[in-house]
Amino acid sequence: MNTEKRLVYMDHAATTATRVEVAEAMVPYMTGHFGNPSSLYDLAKDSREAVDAARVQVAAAIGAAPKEIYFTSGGTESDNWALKGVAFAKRSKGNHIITTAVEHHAISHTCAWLEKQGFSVTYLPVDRYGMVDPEAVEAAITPETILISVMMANNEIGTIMPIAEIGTVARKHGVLFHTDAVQAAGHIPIDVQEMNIDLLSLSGHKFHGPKGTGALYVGPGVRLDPLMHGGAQERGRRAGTENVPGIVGMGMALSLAVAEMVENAERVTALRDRLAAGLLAIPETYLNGHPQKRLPNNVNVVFAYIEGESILLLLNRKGIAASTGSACSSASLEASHVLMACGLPHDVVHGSLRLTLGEETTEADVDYVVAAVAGVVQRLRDMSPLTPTELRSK
Amino acid sequence: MNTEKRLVYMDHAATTATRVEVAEAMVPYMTGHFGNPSSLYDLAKDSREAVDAARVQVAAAIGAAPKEIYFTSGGTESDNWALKGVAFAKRSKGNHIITTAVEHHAISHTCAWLEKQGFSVTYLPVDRYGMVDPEAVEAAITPETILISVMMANNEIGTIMPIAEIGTVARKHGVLFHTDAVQAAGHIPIDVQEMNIDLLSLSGHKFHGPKGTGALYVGPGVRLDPLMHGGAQERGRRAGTENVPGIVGMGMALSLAVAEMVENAERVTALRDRLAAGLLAIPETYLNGHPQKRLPNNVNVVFAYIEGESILLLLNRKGIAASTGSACSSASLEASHVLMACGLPHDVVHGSLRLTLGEETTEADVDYVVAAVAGVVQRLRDMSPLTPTELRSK
Amino acid sequence: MYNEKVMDHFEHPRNQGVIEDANGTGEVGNAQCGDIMKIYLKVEDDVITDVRFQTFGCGAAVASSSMATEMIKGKTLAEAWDLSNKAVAEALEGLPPQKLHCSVLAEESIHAAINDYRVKHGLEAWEEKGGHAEHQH
Amino acid sequence: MYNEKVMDHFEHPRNQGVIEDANGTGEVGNAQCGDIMKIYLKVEDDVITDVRFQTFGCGAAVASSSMATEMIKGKTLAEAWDLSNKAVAEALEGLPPQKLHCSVLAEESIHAAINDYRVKHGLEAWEEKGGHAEHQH
Ligand SMILES: Cc1ncc(COP(=O)(O)O)c(C=O)c1O
Ligand SMILES: Cc1ncc(COP(=O)(O)O)c(C=O)c1O
Repeated sequence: MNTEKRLVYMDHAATTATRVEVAEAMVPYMTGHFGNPSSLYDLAKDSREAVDAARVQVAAAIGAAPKEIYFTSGGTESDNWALKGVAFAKRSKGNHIITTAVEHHAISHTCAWLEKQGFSVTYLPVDRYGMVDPEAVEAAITPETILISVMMANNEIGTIMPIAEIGTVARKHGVLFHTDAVQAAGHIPIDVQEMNIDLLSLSGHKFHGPKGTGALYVGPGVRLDPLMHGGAQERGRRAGTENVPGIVGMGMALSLAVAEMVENAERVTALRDRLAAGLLAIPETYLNGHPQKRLPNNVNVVFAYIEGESILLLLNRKGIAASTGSACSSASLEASHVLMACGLPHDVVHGSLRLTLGEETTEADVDYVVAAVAGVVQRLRDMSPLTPTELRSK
Repeated sequence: MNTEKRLVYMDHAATTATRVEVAEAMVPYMTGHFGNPSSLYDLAKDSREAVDAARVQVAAAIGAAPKEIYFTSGGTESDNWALKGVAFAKRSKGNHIITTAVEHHAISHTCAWLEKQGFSVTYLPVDRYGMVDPEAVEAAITPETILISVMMANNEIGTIMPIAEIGTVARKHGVLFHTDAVQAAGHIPIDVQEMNIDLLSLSGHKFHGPKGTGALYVGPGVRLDPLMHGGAQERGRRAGTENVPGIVGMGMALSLAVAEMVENAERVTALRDRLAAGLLAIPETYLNGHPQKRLPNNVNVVFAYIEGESILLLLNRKGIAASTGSACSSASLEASHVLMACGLPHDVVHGSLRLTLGEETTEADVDYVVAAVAGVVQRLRDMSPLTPTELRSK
Repeated sequence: MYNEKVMDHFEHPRNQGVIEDANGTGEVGNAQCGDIMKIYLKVEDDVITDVRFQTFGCGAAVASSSMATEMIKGKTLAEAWDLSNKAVAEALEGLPPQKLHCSVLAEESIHAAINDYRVKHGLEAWEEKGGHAEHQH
Repeated sequence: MYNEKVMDHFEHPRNQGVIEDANGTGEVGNAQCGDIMKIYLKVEDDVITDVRFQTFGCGAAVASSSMATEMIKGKTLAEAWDLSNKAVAEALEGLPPQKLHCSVLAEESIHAAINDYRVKHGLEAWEEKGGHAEHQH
């Protein structure tokens, strides 16, 4: 239990609260305009128009045309659909997929499953900042390559990938390019045209929209098998009765996030840098991810000699909600594959802490968190058999 | 536009309004208890407990254990997961699937896709009432058979399938048995144990729960590949950040529906029979589906000489929301495969009308609809070149 | 789904009914596909003085029949023959793509009725231009 | 995730620290797996008169160290040897399944410390019963 009054939510990369105005906009589509958009009667018209309007909002946020947006149940579905959809549709053309070693599990586990189905997957390495080299992408392309999937921004360390450069490479070789923009949307500018993106995944709850909503952008001429077979919804490409309230909420949340993006990013970047500086003042603390090319709201550090889950538990007592890449906090008991891919040694990888800020984060929050983390780290270092004497208290 | 004041919603099989108390119960999990259930901090605990409670509610509604319930994004996902999940997991054991000719497209189109992947599918015929014969199911089993999928109740004609008998057959032969209970749940009693069901699909918005929610029951010992690969949510079987508000709403709606089921079914059955009798008094009108073994809220009739879409459009003007199996009203321009499978001739299949009642339907609604339909049918018959003279006005 | 113009013609169909002493009739479509149109013409001195229709079909089919009959009333047979399905759809201010075939039916049923008149009157049937490849139902 | 008892021992660990003049110490685990436990024993007349631990690890690891040290304080070496990981987990009123290995570490680190004492004092090291197949980390 949190023994402080204060609650500082610094896990915006995990999920965000639905904006109150978004939730309010959704409710009428639950209880009132509840019609199935595919139906013929007037009640359905409200739903249909609401879905169309949300499609326009989502499309505008990424420089796409409305008809290129397909609503899904989340980032995971969008990722699964993009990969499996293209893989099965292009099977006769080739069986090779290129991705990176730092993708979200929604990509990497899907790739692993596709390998079991006979596809071959290249997991490109990254540098110490978690960055993939566009030249490495190009070098990995073979005549069998049907898809390149590289995330736009990393969910753990915030590193922003060279998406436009990879898009150019993909287009040059006529290979489809998918990007998982779940962490990027609403935080950094996205333009599917300029970046030569063929498929792009979004997840509503990462930008103060509703959970259980997502979208896949599918560019002109891209063929992919459905992941959800059934009714003719979403122009026959994604079956299932439309989640009208969710779609309405997602469209609204994304258009608000994009409208406020520049202003928010500036403010949050300043807080992020203040937070990072405060934490890096703790001895033997290192920044994970790229020092500049990172999401405005992401701080990820590693503290030598201590373990992340204990850090989180003690921070929770101080009302701070955060995240770690420690194996001990993951259901699989595996340490973050992202930090490992960045070359962090096994024996410090467990000591990571991710703090992801939000629009409501204040300078006072940041200072409170820095002080709290410093205390917690010292306390755990005092308890650890690994801590060198000079870092112990007294 | 509806030119009457009155609004009579008779399309409950398409979707239902979310109950007001359900929508109200969901909102706090959007804006307040918004934590990601997988996280460690206190905020996540509320979400986790809410999801657990909903799992208990859903399990109780179908005689399952909570750990056998997996939340999904809807009936379509549950159906796709059950079929593809078992097919890919059991590929080495066999490649044969048995289903019926009257399944929802979420099943039949998934089967068609699996055929493209090398599986072989038997689509069992049905009798004129849309009923499949359990002996035919048994006869179709081969050593290659890995799955039987038969819907519990048909979404168009309301026919209730002999699920317990098919369950017995499946168990006897050691073949997995899936049932699409999307239309049945909350309307007729379900017991996965007694009925020997291994997998069962649910969809939240069919029983006054939220759209974009569903569940798959997976019985003990059933292995299936995930459809959604990614994070370790839902005990590693269904990835994706949990739609906590949706899950809360679905659990609550289903437990309310089941609590009120007996009473509602009795009332609605009486209204259904009154409606059917009223409509069948119109000349050359025939009932589709089984006369007794049908959902309490389903009436489906066919009127000779006229077409369904025009019926719907005119009924809409009278404030009546209904549905048809006419090709003209479907995006694919194909007439209802269900009515065709029941042996309806091509030239009357377009004249079908489905009316599905709800808890709020009144006797006055029924009488209003009967009168309205009679008028509409006459008007369209007067317009049709097919109508015999004796059925024309004047 | 349908615009107001279509709905108006569907709900208040012009020229619906039968001409008992029609001197040209044409019927196209079939019940299996879900739409049949029958056109009755009263032709005097090569001019269509009256026209009626009966239609089995969806909203677009009824509206197309209604609009098409309005458009050929008072026209010469040659003028009526030249009425294209495109013109009917445009006069209706657009039809949903999957419903365009209904306007094709209207054109075809008028052609059938005109040729029925011509053949009955010892004239040669006019030939379809064959440009209806888009007719799919 | 953790019950209150576990959280109490995690937040207020008993016996945390070092015994400068320990006559038995044991360390198990490794940083790669994310947990290391080190036990310091002060043994007098075959009785554990003082015990301390240092732990690098998660909440369950710290709580298990705390509880296990509480449970062996004042006990004879033979009694302490018989402390099973199951007993530690039970005393904590349960650990999440994926965290049971932490209680195994506690048992093993105590065994290591006891054998360190025994070997240093010219006694034979006791043998593990080999029943820790479940230890997976
Ligand atoms: C980069 C990335 N991709 C995909 C996902 C999956 O999104 P969701 O959990 O909404 O399905 C997430 C979030 O968990 C993510 O951060
Ligand atoms: C029998 C049946 N199965 C599956 C579905 C699909 O459910 P959903 O549209 O909620 O995904 C429906 C409803 O459309 C249905 O009636």
